[in-house]
Amino acid sequence: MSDRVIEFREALREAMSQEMRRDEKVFLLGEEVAQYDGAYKVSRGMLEEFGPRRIIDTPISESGFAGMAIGAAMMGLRPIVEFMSWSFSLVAADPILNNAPKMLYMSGGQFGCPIVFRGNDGAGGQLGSTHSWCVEGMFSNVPGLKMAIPAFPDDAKGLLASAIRDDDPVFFLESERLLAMKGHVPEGDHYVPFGKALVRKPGTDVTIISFGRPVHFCLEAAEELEKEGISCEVIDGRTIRPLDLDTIVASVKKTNSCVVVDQSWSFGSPGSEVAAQVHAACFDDLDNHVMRVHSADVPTPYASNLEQEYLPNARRIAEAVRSALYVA
Amino acid sequence: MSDRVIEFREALREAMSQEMRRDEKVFLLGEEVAQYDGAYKVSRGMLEEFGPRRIIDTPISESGFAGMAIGAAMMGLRPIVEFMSWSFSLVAADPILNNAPKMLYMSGGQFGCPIVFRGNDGAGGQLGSTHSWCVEGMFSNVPGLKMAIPAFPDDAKGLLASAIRDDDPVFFLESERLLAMKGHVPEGDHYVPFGKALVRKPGTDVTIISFGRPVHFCLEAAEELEKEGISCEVIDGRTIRPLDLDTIVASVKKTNSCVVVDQSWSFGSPGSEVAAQVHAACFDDLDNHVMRVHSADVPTPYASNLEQEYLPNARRIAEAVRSALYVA
Amino acid sequence: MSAVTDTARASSGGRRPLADRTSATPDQLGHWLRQMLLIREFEVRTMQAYQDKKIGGFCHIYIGQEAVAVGCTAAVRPEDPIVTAYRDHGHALARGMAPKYCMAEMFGRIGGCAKGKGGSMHMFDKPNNLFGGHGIVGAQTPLGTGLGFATKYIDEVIEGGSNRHVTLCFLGDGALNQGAFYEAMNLAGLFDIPVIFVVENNGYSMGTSIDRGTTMANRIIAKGEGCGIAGHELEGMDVIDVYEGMKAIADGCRAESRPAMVDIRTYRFKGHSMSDPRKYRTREEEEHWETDDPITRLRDAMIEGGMIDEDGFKALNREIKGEVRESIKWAEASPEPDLSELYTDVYVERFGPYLGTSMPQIVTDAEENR
Amino acid sequence: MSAVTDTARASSGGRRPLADRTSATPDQLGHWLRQMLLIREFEVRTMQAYQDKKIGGFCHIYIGQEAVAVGCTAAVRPEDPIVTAYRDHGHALARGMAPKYCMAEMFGRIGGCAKGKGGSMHMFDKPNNLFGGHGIVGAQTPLGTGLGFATKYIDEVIEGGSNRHVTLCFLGDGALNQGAFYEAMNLAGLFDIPVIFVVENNGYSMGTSIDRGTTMANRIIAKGEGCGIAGHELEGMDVIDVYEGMKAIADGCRAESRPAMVDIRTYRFKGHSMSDPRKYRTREEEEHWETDDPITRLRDAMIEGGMIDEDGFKALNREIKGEVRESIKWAEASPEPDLSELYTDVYVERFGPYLGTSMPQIVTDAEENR
Ligand SMILES: Cc1ncc(C[n+]2csc(CCOP(=O)(O)OP(=O)(O)O)c2C)c(N)n1
Ligand SMILES: Cc1ncc(C[n+]2csc(CCOP(=O)(O)OP(=O)(O)O)c2C)c(N)n1
Ligand SMILES: [Mg+2]
Ligand SMILES: [Mg+2]
Repeated sequence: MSDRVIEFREALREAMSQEMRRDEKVFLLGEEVAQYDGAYKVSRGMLEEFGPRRIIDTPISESGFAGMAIGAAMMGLRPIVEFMSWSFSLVAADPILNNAPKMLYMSGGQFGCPIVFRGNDGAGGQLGSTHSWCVEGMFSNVPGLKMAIPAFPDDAKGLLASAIRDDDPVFFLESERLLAMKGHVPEGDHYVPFGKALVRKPGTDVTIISFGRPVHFCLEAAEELEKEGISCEVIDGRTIRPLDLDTIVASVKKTNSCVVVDQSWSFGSPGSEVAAQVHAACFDDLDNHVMRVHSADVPTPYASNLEQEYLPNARRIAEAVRSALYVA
Repeated sequence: MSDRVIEFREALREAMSQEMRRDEKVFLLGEEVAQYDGAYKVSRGMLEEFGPRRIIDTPISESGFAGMAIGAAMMGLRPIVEFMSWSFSLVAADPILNNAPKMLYMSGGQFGCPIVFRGNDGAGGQLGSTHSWCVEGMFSNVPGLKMAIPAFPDDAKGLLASAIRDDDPVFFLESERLLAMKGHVPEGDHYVPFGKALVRKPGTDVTIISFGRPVHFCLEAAEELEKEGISCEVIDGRTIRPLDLDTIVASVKKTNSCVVVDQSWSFGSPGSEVAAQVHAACFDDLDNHVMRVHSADVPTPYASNLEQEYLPNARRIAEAVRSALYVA
Repeated sequence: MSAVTDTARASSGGRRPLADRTSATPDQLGHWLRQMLLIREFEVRTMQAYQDKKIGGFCHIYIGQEAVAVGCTAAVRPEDPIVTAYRDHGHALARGMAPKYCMAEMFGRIGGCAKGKGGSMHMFDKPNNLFGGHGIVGAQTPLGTGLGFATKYIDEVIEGGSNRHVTLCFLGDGALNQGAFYEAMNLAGLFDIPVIFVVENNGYSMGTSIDRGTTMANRIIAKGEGCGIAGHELEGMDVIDVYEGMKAIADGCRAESRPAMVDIRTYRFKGHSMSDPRKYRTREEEEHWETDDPITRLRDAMIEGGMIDEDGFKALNREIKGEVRESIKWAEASPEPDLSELYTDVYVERFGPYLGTSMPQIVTDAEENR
Repeated sequence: MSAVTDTARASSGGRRPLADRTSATPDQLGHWLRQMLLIREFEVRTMQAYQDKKIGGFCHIYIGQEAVAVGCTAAVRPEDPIVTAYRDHGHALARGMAPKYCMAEMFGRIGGCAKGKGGSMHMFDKPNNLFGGHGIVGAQTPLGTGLGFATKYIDEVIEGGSNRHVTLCFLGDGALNQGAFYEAMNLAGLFDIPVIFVVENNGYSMGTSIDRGTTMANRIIAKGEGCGIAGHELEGMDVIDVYEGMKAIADGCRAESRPAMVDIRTYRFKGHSMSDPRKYRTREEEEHWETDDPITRLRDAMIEGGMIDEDGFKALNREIKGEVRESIKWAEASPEPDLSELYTDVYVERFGPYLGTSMPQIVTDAEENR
């Protein structure tokens, strides 16, 4: 592991800059990405290095600029589209869901869409109902797209670099709550392949699988549970599409119990998918049904106490684990 | 049961007309609903009865007129918004998902949204990738909305009438493939409550649960399987939100096996939700894991043979049932 | 189709006596001064509370734009609907929301206008016909068309009379670039909907100056004209200009049941949100606008007109400071919402884990006072 | 900003000799006549095949509008990108797609331009720079802006030269009301993108006449003006008018690297789609337009100009009929896609059930011919 420590946002920036240096076809566009250095400073300094032709400030026209980028991708360019927040991508739902992931299919293989859509996803900063979307709850349903959701800075860099080099459209979900997190990140080329989950903490009693920011809640809960003598294996899914079922199943066959933690709403979510697939693959191995921890099935509240309760926090994860293990 | 037989589309019309006669606050808007009598003739004759102030032709501005209707609902009116196809609702994703289902919450109970969005949903007419959305695959994830999906003309009327009288926003999913289907439909007031599934065919060996058009594929498969000596209980979910888990669980506790058939893509869908919930509620009752039949996990193809293979057809359902019952 | 009202602008810098400039009574002027001072003081204390971490999330300060909300609101009737974006404290207060409900909302307390569920960006006030506070840029514009549609429908279809309402739909200059706004305008133009799209043109959307994000930046009413909607331009730093300009426009829209678009030139004195270092504009530009303070303008005019004196102004200021202090106390004293509130207001109907809905204090208080 | 080009319109009804009206060579004129005849015959046979249930889904016939696709395509270079909506057979043929690929696509066969996966609404032709065929109304307009963006980026940023391309983005009059179109125009105006929004204004979106759905129906270029985009109006029933008008506009956009909006007045002689009884318009109106047939117009002018005679025209017609008949035979002979094709072209990469991608015959044939 590299001993250089940088922030999550710097890791993202490194991936973009590295790929932009490598390939002139890559460019970045979005609201405030250039002169303002990015609303969350992910693209700080990139305007200076790459100039305004490749780091492009757009108006507040998500549908327009997402569609524009898709058109450019059809011509072989490789745009990175920053949504200040994935919550704002709903106004661009048609181009990102009806065009990008289907263009290759509809054109019979003629026009692909090598494009990355990235931005903040998920609740957690008291931003209220409209600004706290976990779009994986909806968008992971759609074939033709890939979806990555890093929880650590090294993956932020490695997955984003892979996303930019990928020939298929990638939905890249960051968390504003993690941008300032620091971690060891390799300098130079660093690519993390899609569809490979990572065991973040080995354990023997229960498998906890999660994606993105809640991986940290899981590790927190695992630490707590360790004190109670419960050994948790925590798996960081890293990509939702493709989903690395193999790693999950291998773990569940060992632990015989499973908790899935997903920050999206429960109904028809990545969490329900993992639960359904684990049940199918491990029907004879499970000592209990798969437990699920999600955000509460309500619009995201603003009030701090409500929001904390709303999130799939460590307390609720620990409760789910205990109940999976029949521990009163 | 009434012995009057009418078409599915007439049943829909009856529900709307009945409620419009009852309540002046109800009105219908959408593309081609007035002068053209509706692209699929659901609203035929309604312009004549209710006049252009209440049956309103809109331009092709789904985001605009959906948002407009939501504003009107905030004022206490009760709009029915027809999307010619739910596939076109993606351009209106923001108002229908970020406003309607959250307004009550964000306003702390002050402004509800008594509104119905309705239109054709699902593939099946060789309409290709952009026009064949099963939006339940994505939209059922969102709390604050209700979702109904009738499979028979009587439910079309009864559920739609209930939807219009409901104080919460209802996503009402019709199927163009069913509009000409005929069935017994009660005259006069007829309300089908939300959250009550119906056993369409009793059986003892396996529970098949589905929603909307594929209920018919399930009945078809059940008939086939009957010949092989397999007795299927077919449940028509009728509403996806709320989901009537009780009826499903009661059946599975009896049959000890379950197949869920969902026309949406598999990943994070109503189908995965039902599977996950049935596993949780019937862990000790199931002889096998819940089997799932979905549309193939690819964009909808145009070619007839590919599309038939793509759909959750009776053949694929029968195969799933056999495999649920360990019948080679 | 377009009619640029330049009267207000021409007069705004002028030194004409108040009586020549407006038909407003001294009471009205005094009320506006009071409201603008209230908003200003409220926002100053909001910024402090945000710094003290008593307020979370995104928070957008209205300082500098007070004349717009106050002048526009004064130009319509209390029963006329208003809807706006996320920079909404000023509209809430100008519409008559008691500051305590507004402050408590930002504090995330049960006494807030939305029981603490909405926060700074989502101010709703049913008794005062304020339909939010909306966080998604441009999303409020089809809603505005819908509110206008509804008043017209109620007036004409249900009550069988003629149109009696006009809706104010506020938006920022950044929202000009959202397709939703264009669709909202086309529908309003097509259906003769009495809604006024009031662009609070403060020249920036976050760090993007209007000309960097918006075509026809110098004549944005061309966008309305593309939808057959009459456009007007007003200066926004003088509440009298805003009121007089808007009064004429609103009366016209009400009478003709037609939409309008108004470009009101204003400036936000503070950053976009609480975290904005404002590097994208010069200190000179800020100072230029700060000398044009809407409160100073009205105060000076009223002093000149003999309607208030320095002492009276100070007393008013003190009174308002006290009022805002009280609102903070009230907000702090209001409890956090009970955790069961997580499951109320999701559905009107009670089912499953959902507990139905109950009205916030702002509504119950208003009903009691009636 | 706006510049209405009325020259073409004034001349269109005229009887001026061909040489005065156009710089096009007899060869060019002959080519256009051939293309329009091909589209016409192709569409007639398409309707038959649809009635015979050999074609499924939605099917939109281009008859009546041939001069638009042919004239516009002739006004740009083969390397200039084109994108359009779902009424796209005419554009595909005008761009040079062999009718057999187009027909086979609608038959749902592997030989179709998209291997039968796209259907009537989704004609793609990479060798001929046709970027679809898009079914969602208005969705192609941001794509059009993006194609223009890309050519400019490639020309200027990657190759370090100056802009050499112009993109044609076709849309129907109904698409004028989609927010996506407005955003696409604003972006094009803002970023100086060389894209021309060609409105094929046939007066109806399904059963809705333009004035019932669109504000400023008599001067839709006002919408472009709202985004600082120069507008032009052209008559669309004479290919020479279209060509001459579009040539000047396209040359201008290419040279200045600027967008434009063109309102081309045309008419669809058939229903909206195959299932439309056309009750919303009168037989008189239809007849009025049918007398303005673009094919008759050019044929007559060429006969008058001595470039073709009745016999020559008949021979041409026969030749084309044969060609279309061949295309149908070819399409029928082409097999249905193998069921494994369900899982190709979902991802470029091969993983899980996905089988990667392979090029359709239209591309491989083109590469062989190169
Ligand atoms: C659809 C959408 N995109 C982006 C944002 C993020 N955002 C919030 S405010 C803002 C700037 C808006 O500027 P303007 O409309 O001029 O209003 P002002 O802040 O000046 O009052 C942006 C980009 C959002 N809320 N919604
Ligand atoms: C977003 C969306 N809404 C509705 C439709 C259904 N629809 C298909 S074509 C059409 C009419 C479009 O008319 P116009 O743009 O004038 O094109 P024309 O058919 O005249 O060529 C409609 C409403 C759609 N495809 N996409
Ligand atoms: Mg602004
Ligand atoms: Mg048209």
